[in-house]
Formats: sequence, C-alpha cells, structure tokens
Amino acid sequence: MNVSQIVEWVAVLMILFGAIISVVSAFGMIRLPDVYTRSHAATKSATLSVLACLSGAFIYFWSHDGYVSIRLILGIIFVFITAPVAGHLVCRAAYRSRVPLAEGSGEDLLKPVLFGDETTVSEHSEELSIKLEKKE
Amino acid sequence: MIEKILLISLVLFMIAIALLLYRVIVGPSMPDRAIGLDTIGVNLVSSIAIVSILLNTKAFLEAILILGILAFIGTIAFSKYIERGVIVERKSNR
Amino acid sequence: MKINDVILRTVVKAVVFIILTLGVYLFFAGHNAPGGGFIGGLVLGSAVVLLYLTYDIETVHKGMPFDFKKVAAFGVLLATGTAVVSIFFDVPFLTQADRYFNFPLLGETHLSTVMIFEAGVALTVIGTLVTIILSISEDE
Amino acid sequence: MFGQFILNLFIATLWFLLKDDPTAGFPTFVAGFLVGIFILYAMHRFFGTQFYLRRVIKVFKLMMLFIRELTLSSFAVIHQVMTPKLKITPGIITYRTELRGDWEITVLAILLTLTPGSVVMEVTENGDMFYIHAMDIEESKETLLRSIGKFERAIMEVTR
Amino acid sequence: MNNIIVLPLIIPIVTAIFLVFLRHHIRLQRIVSLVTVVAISVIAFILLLEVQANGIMKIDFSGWLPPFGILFVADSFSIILVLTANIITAICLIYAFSTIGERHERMYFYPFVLFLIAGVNGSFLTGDIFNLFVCFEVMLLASYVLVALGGEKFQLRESLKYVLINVVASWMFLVALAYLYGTLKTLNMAHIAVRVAEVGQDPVLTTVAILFLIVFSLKAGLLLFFWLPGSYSAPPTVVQALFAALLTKVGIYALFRTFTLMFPLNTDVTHTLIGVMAGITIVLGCLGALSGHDVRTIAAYNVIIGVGFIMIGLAVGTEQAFAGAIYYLIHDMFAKALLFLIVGTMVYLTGEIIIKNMNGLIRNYPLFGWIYFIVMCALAGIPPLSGFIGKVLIGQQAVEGGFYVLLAIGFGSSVIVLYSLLRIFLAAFFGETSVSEEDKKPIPKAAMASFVMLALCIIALGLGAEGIAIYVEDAARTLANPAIYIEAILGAK
Amino acid sequence: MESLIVILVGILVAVATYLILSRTVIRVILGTAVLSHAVHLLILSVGGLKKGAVPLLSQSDGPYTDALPQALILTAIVISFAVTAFVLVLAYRMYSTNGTDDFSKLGGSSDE
Amino acid sequence: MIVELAILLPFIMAAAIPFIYKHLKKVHIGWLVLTIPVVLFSILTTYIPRIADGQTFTKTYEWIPSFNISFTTYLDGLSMILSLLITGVGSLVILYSIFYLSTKESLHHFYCYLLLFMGAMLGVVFSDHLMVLYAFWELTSVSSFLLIAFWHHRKASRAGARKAMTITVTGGVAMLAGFLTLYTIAGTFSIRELIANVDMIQEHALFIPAMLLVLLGAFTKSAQFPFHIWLPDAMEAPTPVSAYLHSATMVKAGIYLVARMSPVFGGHEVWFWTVAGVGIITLFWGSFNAVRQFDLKALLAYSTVSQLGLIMSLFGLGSAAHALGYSQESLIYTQATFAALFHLINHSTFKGALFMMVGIVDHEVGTRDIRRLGGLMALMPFTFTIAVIGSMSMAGLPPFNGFLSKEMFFKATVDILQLNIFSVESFGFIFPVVAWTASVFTFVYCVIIVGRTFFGKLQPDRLEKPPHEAPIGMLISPFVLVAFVIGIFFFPNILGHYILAPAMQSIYPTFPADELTMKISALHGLSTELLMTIGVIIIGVLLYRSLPKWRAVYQLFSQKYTLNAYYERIIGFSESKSGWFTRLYMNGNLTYYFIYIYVIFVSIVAGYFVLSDAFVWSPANDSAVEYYELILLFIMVFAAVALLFAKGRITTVLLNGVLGYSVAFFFVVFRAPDLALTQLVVESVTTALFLLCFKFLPDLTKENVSRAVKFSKATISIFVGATVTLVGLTVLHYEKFEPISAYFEDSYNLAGGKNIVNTILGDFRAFDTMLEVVVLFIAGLGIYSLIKLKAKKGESDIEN
Ligand code: NA
Ligand code: NA
Repeated sequence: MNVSQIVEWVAVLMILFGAIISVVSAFGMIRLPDVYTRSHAATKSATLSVLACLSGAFIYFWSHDGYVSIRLILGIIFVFITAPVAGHLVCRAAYRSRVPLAEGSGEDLLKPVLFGDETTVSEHSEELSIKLEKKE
Repeated sequence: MIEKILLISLVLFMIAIALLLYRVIVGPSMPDRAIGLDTIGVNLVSSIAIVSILLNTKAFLEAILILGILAFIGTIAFSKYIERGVIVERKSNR
Repeated sequence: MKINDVILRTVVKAVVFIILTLGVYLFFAGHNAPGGGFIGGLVLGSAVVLLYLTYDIETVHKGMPFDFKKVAAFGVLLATGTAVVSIFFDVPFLTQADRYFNFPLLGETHLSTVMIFEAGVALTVIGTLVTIILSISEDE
Repeated sequence: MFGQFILNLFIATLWFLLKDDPTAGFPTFVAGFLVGIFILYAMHRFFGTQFYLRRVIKVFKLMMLFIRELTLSSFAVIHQVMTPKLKITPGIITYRTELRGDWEITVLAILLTLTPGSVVMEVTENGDMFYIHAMDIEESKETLLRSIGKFERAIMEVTR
Repeated sequence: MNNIIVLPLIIPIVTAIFLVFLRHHIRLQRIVSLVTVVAISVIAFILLLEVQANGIMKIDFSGWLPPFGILFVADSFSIILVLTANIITAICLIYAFSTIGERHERMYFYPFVLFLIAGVNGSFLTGDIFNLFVCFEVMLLASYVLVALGGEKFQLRESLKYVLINVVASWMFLVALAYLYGTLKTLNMAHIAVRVAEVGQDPVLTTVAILFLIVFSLKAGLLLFFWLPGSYSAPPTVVQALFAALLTKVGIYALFRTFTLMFPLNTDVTHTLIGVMAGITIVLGCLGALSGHDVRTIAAYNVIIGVGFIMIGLAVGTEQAFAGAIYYLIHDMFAKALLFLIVGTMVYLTGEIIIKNMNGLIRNYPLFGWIYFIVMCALAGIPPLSGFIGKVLIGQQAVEGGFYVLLAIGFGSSVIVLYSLLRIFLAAFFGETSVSEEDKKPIPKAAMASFVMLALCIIALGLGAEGIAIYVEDAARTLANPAIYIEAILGAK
Repeated sequence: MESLIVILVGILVAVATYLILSRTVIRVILGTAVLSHAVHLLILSVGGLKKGAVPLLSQSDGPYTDALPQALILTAIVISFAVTAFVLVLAYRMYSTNGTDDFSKLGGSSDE
Repeated sequence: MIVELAILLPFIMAAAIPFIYKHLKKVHIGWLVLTIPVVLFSILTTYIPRIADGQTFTKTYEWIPSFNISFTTYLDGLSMILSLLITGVGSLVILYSIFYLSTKESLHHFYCYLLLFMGAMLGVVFSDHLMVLYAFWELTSVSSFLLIAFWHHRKASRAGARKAMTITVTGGVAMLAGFLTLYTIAGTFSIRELIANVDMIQEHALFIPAMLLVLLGAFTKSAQFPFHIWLPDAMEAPTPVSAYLHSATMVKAGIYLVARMSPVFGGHEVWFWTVAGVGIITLFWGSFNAVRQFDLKALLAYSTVSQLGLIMSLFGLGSAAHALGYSQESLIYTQATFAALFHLINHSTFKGALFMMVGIVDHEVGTRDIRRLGGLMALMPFTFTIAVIGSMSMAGLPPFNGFLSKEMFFKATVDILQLNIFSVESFGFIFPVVAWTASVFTFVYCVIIVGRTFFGKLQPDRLEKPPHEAPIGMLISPFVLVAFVIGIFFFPNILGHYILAPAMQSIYPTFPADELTMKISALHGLSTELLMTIGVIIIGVLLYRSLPKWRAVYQLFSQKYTLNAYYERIIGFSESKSGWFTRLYMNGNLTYYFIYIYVIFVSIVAGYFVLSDAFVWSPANDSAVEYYELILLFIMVFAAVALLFAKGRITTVLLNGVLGYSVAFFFVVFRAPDLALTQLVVESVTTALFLLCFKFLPDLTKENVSRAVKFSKATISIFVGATVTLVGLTVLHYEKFEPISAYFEDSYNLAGGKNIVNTILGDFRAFDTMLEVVVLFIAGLGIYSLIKLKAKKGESDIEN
C-alpha cells in the first residue's frame, strides 16, 4: 500500500464518516422534539457530514488524479459559511411564525421581547397557526 | 473495496434522505419541512461527490457547488416566506 | 422587535461574489465542460434573486438600475442576431464562425460566435428570471 | 492589506510570463506566487503595514477554531440523538457581545451557531445582543460562556 | 443559400424584440408589425414560386446535414400555409389597430402576435420533429399570453383552462418524442420516414404514431376539442380570429405531415382512427353549433366542424383528397378569421353575446351584414365561394374510397353549419332594430377594411381556385408521394 | 435500471394524473410539474442509461452515453419552466378575479 | 354567346343596381330591371327555330381545369323551355312588381335578389357541367332565401326563409353528393358525356345511391312530398316573388333536373317508382291540403305542390320508355313525358296568373283570407276574369290549356297499365286512381278560389281597405298570362312543334326525333280520360257543395301530426337535445375535460397497443442497479405518493422539490452533468416561484369528493401511468437502429467543443436553443403583461 493509496483510503473513510454522521443527524431530525432542537442537528451534524464528504472527495481527486478542485474547496467554504446562517434564519422564522418550543423547555427570554402580551397572530402564518391549534 | 465503501456511504446518505423526507412530509411545522429540504439538499451534495468519485469524473463538481448555493437560497426563501409571507419585499421595513 | 438581517446580509455580500464568479465561470466553461450560457445565466440570475431575497426591490434597484425586460430582450436580440448575421455572409443560417487564436497569457484560445450566442442566452435567462420574480413581487 | 495581495498576484503573473514556457501551467503560477510571497515579506516594512500573510494565518486559525467547534458540536448533537432518552431542557438565552460591525457580528453568530448546542435566533436592532436557542440551557450556560470569549478574541485578532 | 426559408420565423422574432424597445411608440409599433407580416407574406409568395420552379427547398441550419442538424423545409404545402397564415395575420392586424386599444398595445400586444406568427411559421416549416415541439411552444406561449391578456374574470378563467390542457398536451408530445427517439433514434422527419419504411410500420411504431395522433389532435381540436370553445371566446376579438385561423391549423398540418410522411404505412389502423375521430368531431361540433345561443360559442363549434371536415381528407388519403383538404384548409383559415372578427364586432356593437338579444344589425351596418352573409355561405360550402372546391374534392374522393359514412357526416355538417350561422343571420342581422342611425356605434374604418379584404379573399379563392391549383396540386402530390420529400432532404437513395 | 426508471416514470405519471384530475388549481399545476419530471426521466432512459461515459470529450475517451436526449431534455426543462412560471401567475390572477381556485366551482363558458 | 350573356347579364345588373339606385330616386327602378328579361326573352325566341331543327349550342369556359371543373353552357330544347319561362314569366313578374311594390320599399334589394335569382336560374338550365349546375342551384336557394326574407322585420318571413333555405340546401348537398358519385362512376361532370356513357353507369354499384341522392335534391327543390313543407311558408315573400319563384320557375328546377337526368337514370325501376310514386303522392297530398286552406296564397302554394307532383309523376311514368328502349310499343310512354313538358308550361301560365290575381286582391283589399273575402266579382271584374280563367285551366276544364295537359295526364296514367315490367301489373292501378282523386280535390279548390273570393257576400268591415279594381299596370301581366292560357288551348301544336318536341329529343336522345312529336288535340272522342274528367267535375261539384260537412275530415289530421309539426319538432328536439348533450359534457369543468382526454388517450393508445400484442419486455439489456439507486427510487415513489395526501400547499411544493432534486441526482448518476445543473437551478427557481405566488393563492382545501369519484380518478391515473410504462418498456427493447448521436461524439473536430451536450445545444441544434430562449422571453414578458394589465374597474364583463 503506497502513500497515495493510503491517502485515498483516508479520503474514503472520511466520506464514510460523513455518511454515518449524516444518518445519525437525520435520526436527530426525527427524534428531537421541536424545530429548534432539530435545527441543531441540521446545522451542525449535517454540515459536518457534508464537509467531511467534500473534503474526502477533494483529497481523493487530489491523490488519485492530482487534480486540485477549486470548486470543491469553494463548495466547502460555501457550506461552511451558509449552513449556520440557514439554521439561524429558519429558527428565527419558526419563532416569529410562532412555532412553539418543545414541552419541557426552560426559560424563553425572547418571548416577552418579541411578542409581549399580544395574542394576535400575524396574517401570513395562518397555515402554521392552524397546525398549532391542532396540537394544543 | 473502496468502491464498496463508497456505495455503502451512498446507501447511508440515501437512508438519511429518506428519513429527512419523513420530516418533510410530516412536518409538523413549516420550518421543520424547510430544514428537512435544506438538509436533503446538503446530503445530495455529498452524494454527488461520491458519485463523482465512483464515475471517476469531475463533471459534477459544479453541481455540488450549485446545489450548495441553491440549498442556501432556498432556505432563505422559505424562511422569509414563513416569517413574512413574502419572499421579496418591495421596500424593506428597516 | 424589528428583524435584524445583519447576519444574512453580511454573508450574502460575500456569497454573492462566489455565485457570480461561478456563473461567469460556467458561462465560459460550457464549451468543454458542463455549463454554458444557459446555466451560467441561471446562476447569475440566481445571484440577483438572492440579492432581492436578502434586501428589497428598491435597494437592489438602486444598485442595479436595469430594466430587466430590456436585458432579456437584448439577450434574445444577441442570440438571434448572431444567427441572422450568418445570412449576410451567405452561409447557412446560424452558422457559427470559430477560430483558434493564440493569445499571450491565455494560450491557444477558441473564440467563436457561439460565445456571443451563448451570451445572448445568458442575458435572456437573467433578464427573464428577474423580470418574472420582480413582476410577481411588485404585484399588489 | 488587499493591495499586498494584488501585488503578489502581479508578481506571480510576471513570473509566469517571464518563464515564457509554452507548456506553463498552474504550477508555474504557484511558483511565481511563492516568489511573490518571499519578495513581499522582505519588503513589507516599506508599506508600513503588517505582512498580509500574517493575517491570513490568523484567518486560518479562526477557521480551525470553526472546524473544531463544528466537530465538537456535531458530536454533542449526535450524543443527544443517540442517547435512548432525551434529557435536555432547551430554551432561549441572551448574550451581549462587545463586537461591533457587520462582519464581526456575523462571524460571531456563525461561530456561535456552530458551537455545541446553540443556534443564534435573533440579533437586536443595534446588533449588540444575541438571542440564542440552546439545546440544553444548563450545559450551554457553562460551555457557551466559556467559549464565546475565545471567539471574540479570535475574531478581533483578524479584524482589528 | 436558402436562408430565405428561415425568414418567416426569424423576422417576426427580431421585430418583436425591437418592438419591446418601442413600447410607447404605438404608431410605430403598428406600422412595423404590419410591415413585418406583409413582408413575410411576400417572402412566402416568392418561396412558393421558387418551390414551384426548383422543387422542395431546405436550409440546414449551421450547415449540419440532415439528419444531424435542424433544418427548415419549404414544400408547397408548408409554404401555402405560411402564406395564408401571414396574409390573415396582416389583415387581422389591421383590424386590431382600431379595436385592440392602447392598454393592450402598451402591453406588448404586437410583439406577442409576432411571436405567435413566428411559432406558427416555424411549425409549418420545420423538418425536425423536436424542433416542431419547440416551435409549437413558441406559438403556444404567445397564445397563452394573448388569450389571457386583458385580465377579465371570464377571460382569465378560460385561459387558465386553455393553458393547463395545452401543458398536458405538450407533455404528451414529449412522451411521444421520447418513444420516437427510443425506437427510431432520430429526429429528422425525412429520416424518420426512411427508418419507418426500413422496418415497416410495426405495432410499436404504430403505437408511437397513434400517440402523435393524440397529441396533434389535441392541438388541432380533432375529437379532443374540449378546450376550444371556452378559450376561443375568451380573448379580444382579433385574438379569437387569429386563434381560429391559425392555431388548430398548425395541429392539422402536423397531423398531415405525421401520417403522410412519417407514419404512412399502417393506414388500416391510423387512417381508420383518424376517420372515426373526424366523424365524431363533426357530429359533436354540429351538436354544439346547433345548440349554441352564444354567437361566440356557435362560431367556436364551427371551427371544430371545420377541423373534422379537413381531417376527412386525410382519412381518405388520396392525392386528390389531400388537394381538397388543402383547399379547404386555406378556405377555413380565411373564413374562420372573418367569422370571428365579425362575431366579435357584433358583440362589441350590441354589447350582447346571446343571439336572441341582438336584432336588425343589417339596417345600420349593411355592408357588415352582407359580409357576414358571404362568409356564412362560404362556410356552408356554397359555390362559387372558397369552401366549395375543397368540399367537392374531399367528397368525391370519399365516394371513390368508399367512405360513405364520413361523406354523409361531412356533407351533413355543411347543412348544420349553414343552419347555425343562418340563425345568427336571421336573428341578429335581420329583424327590427331600435337603434337609430344616430345612436349606433360606428364600426371603425380599419375594421371594416379588414372585413372587406377577407371577404374578397374568400370570393377570390372560390372563383379563382384555379389560380392556386398548381400549388395545391404540387403540395398534394408531395403529400401523396413522400419519396419526393425524402429525396429532397436526404438525397436520392 | 432503464426498466426501473420507466416504471418509476409510470408511477410519477399516475400520481401527476391524479393531481391533474383534482379540482384545485395548485394541485393541477403541481401535477404538471411532476409530469415534466417524469417525461425528462423517460427521455433519458430511452436513450440508454449508464451505457457510456459522461459526454465530455475532455473527461474520457468514450464510448459516451447518448448526448442527444440530454440536449433535448435541457430544452424541455427550460420550456417547462417557462410554462410553469406563466401558469402560476395566471393561476393567481385567475384566483384574484374569480375568487375561487376550484374548477368545479369556476363554471364554464357554455352559454346560459 | 347568347347563353353566356343570358347568365351574365342579370348578375351584372344585380351588381349595378345598388349603385344605380342611389342616383335614380324618381323612377321606379323596376323599369330598368325589366329590360333585362325582355331583351333576353326576345333574343331567346330567335333561337327557337334552330332549336326546333335539332341544333344545340354549347361552349366551354375553364373555371378550375386542374380539377375538371369548367363552365360549359348548353342550349337545347329542354333548356330552351325553361329559359323561356324564366325570362318570359320573369318579364311579366317584374312588370307586375313595378305596380305592386311602392318606391318606399327597399327596391334595390328586391331587384338585386330577383336578378340574382334570374341569373342563377338561367345558369341552372344552361349548365352542362354538374358542378356549375350545382353552383347555380345553390344560388337559387340563396336568392330565394333573400326574397322570402325580404320583409325581414316579420318573424314569419324570417322563419319561412330559414325553412326554405335549410330544406333546399340540404337537398342540394345530397344532390352534390350524387353528382360526385356520378363523377366517381363515369369520371366526368358533363351531363352530355354522362348520357353518352349510360350503359357503363347503370352497371355500377353506386348507380342507385347516386340516383337517390340526385333525386333528393330535385325533390326538395320541387317541393315534393314530404319536403314540400317549405313552400307554403315561403309565401311570406312578396307576391311577385311567389308568382315567379315559387310557382313558375325555381320549383321547376327540380323537375328540370329530373327531366335532364332521366336519360341517365331513367331506365331503372327505382327511378320509375320513386319519381312517379313521389310525384303521385305529392299530387294527392297537395290537392287534398289545398282544400283546407283559408289563406289564398297558402291554397295556391299547396296547389303548386300538387301540380308539381303531377308533373313529376309524369316524368316518372315517361321513364318507362327509357327502360324499354326505342320501339313502337315504348313510344306510348314517351307521351307521359310530353304531357309533363306541356303541363310544365301550362302550369306556369295559369299559376302565374293566379298568383298575380291573389296579389291584386291582397294589395287592394288588404287580406287574403277567404273567410273575410267574398263578393268581389262586381267590384273587381278584371281580376275576377283572371281568376276564373286561371282556376278553370287549373281544374282541367276547356277551353283552357290545363284541360289539354290534364287529359294527357289521365291518359298517361291509364296507358301505364299496359306496362309489364317494374311490377306495374300489380301496383300500377294506383296511378289512375290517385290521379283522379287528386283531380277531384283540385277541382274543389279551384272552385273555392273563385267562389269564396268573388261570389258570396261582400264583408267590407272585415277588409282592410275599400275594395276596387287594380290599376291597369298590375293587370297587364296576368292578362298576358291568361291570354296564353287560352291561346295554347287553341294552338297547342305550335308549342308542341317548336318547343316541346326539341325538349323531347333532349330527354330521349336515342329515340328518332320525328317519332317523339305528338299531336295535341282537344277532342279525341269519348276516351277514358274524358270520362275521368267528367267524373271529376261531377264529384267535384258535389264535394264542394258538401265541403262544410266533410271539412271535419281535416280534423283527423291534428295540427300536432302534420309534417310541418314534425319538422318543427325535429328542429326543436335536435336543438334542445343537442344543447342538453353538449352541455352535458362541455360543462366548463376542466377536470372533466382532463378525464375525457385521458380516457381517450388510454383507450386509443393502450387499446391499440394491447390489441396489436406489441408489448415486449426484456430487462436483459438494462444497466445494473445499485442499492442506493433503489433507495432513491423508493424515496421518489414515496414523495410522489405523499404528494397525493399532502394537506398544506407548502408541503406539496416541498415534495415536488424533493422529486426535482432526486431527478437531478439521477441525472448525475446517469452521466448528465449539464442536465443536473440545469435541473437543480430550475427546480429551485420553480419552488421559489411557487412561494412567490402563494402570497396570492389560497391554501389547499380538502376535496370533498365521493369515494367512487376518487376511485375512478385513481383508476384513470393508474391506467395512464401503466400505458406510459408499458409502451416505454417496449420501446426500451426496440433496438433496430443506431442513434444518430454517434455523429455528435466528434463534436470537437466538427464544432470545436468538448462538451457534447453543450455543443449540440450551441451548434448542432442551436436553432432549438434560440427558440427556447424566445420561449423563455415570451413567458417573462407575458408574465409582466399579465400582471400589469388588469381589467379596468367598472368595465363591464360581457359575460356577467
Ligand atoms: Na333577435
Ligand atoms: Na420542472
């Protein structure tokens, strides 16, 4: 087994690692109790998984074909930057559209700031509020 | 062997996507579905990377980047829709 | 509490350049690698759309004061124009002229009217995409 | 700072052209770039600014931090997911930052979001306070507050 | 170089785009669009003469020889249709000048019409089946816009239906293309014909052919016409007229090409099917026309009847029958355009759509009324107007081929056509009117001019049928002997 | 694989057809979107799947997979996008004037 | 040249009239119009000797030579009779109309139509070419329509016109089909050539259909039973029109056609029985119904129907000679034809006069209802004279021409009994019996005309105007006609020699000319026919006397069951039922339209596919399947099915997105990088568009449809899917050809691109790409326009 083979193996194992993380985080998406906690799974584990995978691919191509893929690097950077932002945006949107925190949640410092005592539901979130009513 | 592992990884990613699909279908809230789709997109990114290795081609590396971009744009769009009902505003309220 | 989009906007400022670069790259790469005017245009259009998503119509319009309908029209004109030009050279309609040029720096480069054609395609795509999205968004 | 980078690119290009090698490709250019780095390092005091690569190194450090955080946080989530019974108390907490300016706030927010068990949900209008959703409030209050200081410093090293 | 063949497609596209830049110069828009369409008519006429002199012409785009590239083919059939379509469009444009209104004109009405005509011309000219799909889409997209432009409640409703059905039809087209490529692995129509002939038209290929039959029938309104009455009564009058004159005809054209050139070898199945569909179409169209109370609906069902009648020509499948069908096709395009223009004008003048509520129009608008009378007679196939010769040729060949039921239905339909249109004439034009000479809404001069022009065309086509006989015969000959076409495209074997 | 894809196409078509047969505009439009997915896959599979290399001369020496269907699909994708966009807008304009998106309540053009 | 002139002149004048009329306000334009028929008649008469010598005149002008359609005129004895009637009666009618129609009427229309009609009618009789004949034939229908509807503000006029047009055009279309069938048989449209090829034609299988179709045309035009119903309603036309078209000329066109075509069809049993049978029934039915009428014009209309039936039946009887061929025995049957031609002329004279008489009455007293008329003899003596002469001639009394032809008619019905072919031995008796019975009724209504109008008590209070004699101008024409009525009686053989004999030659071209002339004499002993006539008079008088008693017979024919009622009911029924049926399936609901389309799609495509046993499936050539692909397939199926049950619109859009992304991934797996890229972007943009539009669209509602509906929709869907799949699988197996795309693999050398797909799009098939860009642009611009152009508020939506 020469060096390049070893490197390839490393790459492939990274990919496998990414795959496993991905499945686990997908499980997280199923298991975790509310959208906020699920977004943790998405923004962190899924991002790690894709980073591992892309890095693996990058390394593989580098080693196998001597090909330095700028596109992969860009992809990695891109995912790295955007995944947390996406998580942030979805969570904010969820909260602002009044998706409730899971039962058994602790303190919520945002609620009084954002909604105060008002009880009206904004117009556009009708389909969400319907669902909420069902749940409650 | 390497190919096998890659194939296994692909299968794992597909399983992950299937699980996420469940989230997309079941919800229960819109943000749940949005995250689900976003994550499916991200998993597809990985899958494309693996297929590229399997097919030994660099033809799909753009697709990886683009998919990443689109997943991001899509998530922004969804969250804006969920949050404000519109995804493009005429004039920001800021 | 008003929404503070600072994170989104800041990131988009960075990201949009990546997308634009990719779009241009895809546009030029099309002849030999995946890409081409169409995808290039779509990606560039997506970048513009991303700006609209992140900011708002007025703000973006200040930065890019184009009438995107006209951009699209210009694109179609370019695409059909290269085709029409062939008529005047007494070659079959749509015949693409191409030659290899040896540029310093770039080496042997393949330049062709296909490029203009594809540029037309790309402009149309950008223009149309943005026109559609703006038209809908501006509707009351 | 950016000027130095452009200069470096210029040197690399020059190198590339001077080689006058019809088969010249990317490696030649990289070589030129390395030459440029050397020249610039030698000359940087004349510009009156820091050597730009130093900042690049700091950025690199910051990225490493990111990746470390990301890995840690992933495992934390995975851990949560894998434990048979969920024992968490999610909630929303606040953090007031000393960072200013869009870029600093953004980077911190990204970092915070990548940190174990926390997602930034809102930034106040003047940008000085984060509302953070924590996977587990108790745990987050310890780890988060411990690491935020580290982040802020790392960021400030790059920007200031 | 035969680049002239592409002009009927490219000129309207280019001018349409220029008109986008001239959005607010309405007068200029009018002139440019009219000049464009007239120019294309002239070009088409030149082409017709050329084809007559030199045989079928083609232009291989970018110089890629068939079957690899896309090409336009000018044979008499396609050029006749291009010519007819453009003359009608020119006349309709004249009508539009005085009636469509500035709101539409500022909303790119003329560019859309030009796009429509470009798509129509392209569909007639193309020699590549996938390109036919694309040309269809150009035409359809433009038609979608034109049918919906105006924003009326009723209009939007009907146009949505129109669009959705056409989307499904386009999907079926793609499915058919997929099968076609999957089996024959080629897209050039002539090459398809060669390959079909090579293996004989086995059941798989016939299935593909039938799928095309369904697809084009949807466009032509052959049996699958459900979308037609609604969507043809929704848009502004001039658009209705253009639709009635052009859109279904493109489908008919495609059906002729498909079953004379590409899949002509299993007529037992395909032509029988076409015949049955044509028969049912006519019967249903007649029922609709007979029952209509709304002028526009009656006119729309007359379109359906016309489609069925032309398709008898294809079902009969002889050279003479093709000639008849072509004659009838040309006639139908002119007559339907005029009918719809008149019907639309009637609605405008009276503010009513139900026949019973209209009265005595002929007193205030005598010329208008008589032109209606002429078009009515023409549509009923009364000689010596335009519908006659086509009817005779198709009918005679139907007898000769033993298609007695089709003949009976086809000829019976002309009675129903007459009856339904006569009802309009008697109720709306004849009778008393309470509107005095002073109170009447005037018919714009340009509109009147367009009626007169179309009516003259109808008369001229009937009396001067011989004038175009050589072209029609040539077109029919090519349809009946696909080898001529194939040889012109792919060279002699 | 080809057979499986064709079967998948059939399933997609069935689903799309069912959607198209429903009464609400959005479902119908979605149905047409699914139809276009299906037909794109169909076109690709009749050209043969995985039967050659990626059709890039710079990437391998062939044999290449059939590139023509790919080109056709590309065209088809763009056209179906254009149409879908138009239909969507038309649908909402229709809704805003007619006040319902239910075809069974919209009524028709038949007179009286 | 005269013939072409005869046809053209009326048309030219018709076209000129509207222009002349504008500048000719003071003079009645009828005077100008009158010159046309007078001139034509005069010129035509100069041809009579030559025609009598057996000459014919023909000339051909090309119309559509490519399809053998030419304008061939033909002047022979038969067309001479008709053309003389058309121009002669035409002159008289126009003269009459000058006094009948005041200048307040829209005379330019009237004369324009009338001239159109005249030209068309001349065209019919002078045409040798069947297509041209048909063209003029339809033109007579059209001009007749216009004339009937001349007073179109009256509802009855419009209804009558519509009925006439519908029925005659229907017949015309059938006739056209018949002509086309003849062409198919003989390959010619020329009547003379057809006659020349009779033997060949008669053997053809389509001979009978062609005959019946042609007859249908003739019968409808000549108002034969049961198509006669349009004629009474056509009496809504101004009386000159009735006199001209609906008694003297147009209705004779059908008769002319039968005469003209009898050399072609005449030898056949079907022809004999159809023509003679329909004629005799019409004769009876017309006379029987004429008696019940109260409106003088309606009475004359039914009488016309009846007389036309008489002539028709004579032509039928005369065709027996064709069957037998020339021999001394067969000559007797030609006399029926001779009688027919004779009566054709006679009828025009007395019926024209009678119509003008009725017109005068109507004009002067304002009513035509015999219940309000009576006692006008003294006040309108000239009119009375006309009425008496006309009626007596019609009743078949001497010394008027009707007597002669009526006698000949009786003789023909009796003579036919000698015929021993066509089963005449068994059924021939009906001819004399019905003929005699009908003549009795004819006698009765003739008496009614005179008796109820001019005798009896005057009822001035029931009349619109105080009765007085008509102006002299109005009386000229009827007097000329009654002069003929009498003149012909006394000098019938002039007519016989110069006019009838040449026409007989045309009808019996194979018979020696001199054998066909028949000496007409008023007195030929106490023959059967004279006895029949005497019987008619006796029984007729009795019946007239007892009319009030047996009038109740007509009550048996309830208004509900008249042919007219059936006609109305059929029309009403078909209008309402077709409406019901059309609205049943064209209900405006898009869903139904889709159902029809899919059902037709499946039944035709799958139907043929299954029946032709085309299905083949062998997965042997398929490429390998990986597990992950299977999972992705499963995911897609799952997402697709979930799409059906998804409740929120966002969910559905997301699921569609999942499908789209999955497709993109398949594009990756299937080596289609450009596709994958495009699909990804397009899918995302599409999803974004959905979201954009959701702002304006309602959320999904649950569709409350029954389980049965759901089931049938599901069934259709499954069938559609299965059809696509089954054909698709078969197509996969179809490997008879190499794809043309191998050519494109040389893209670098050919077009300088290494991306084959892109090179196809940018070069090989750049044209598609160019148009696709146009499509996109149209969509974009269209969306813009659609959104910006909204219906103005307050603008009326026509439908609502
Ligand atoms: Na009326
Ligand atoms: Na799509």
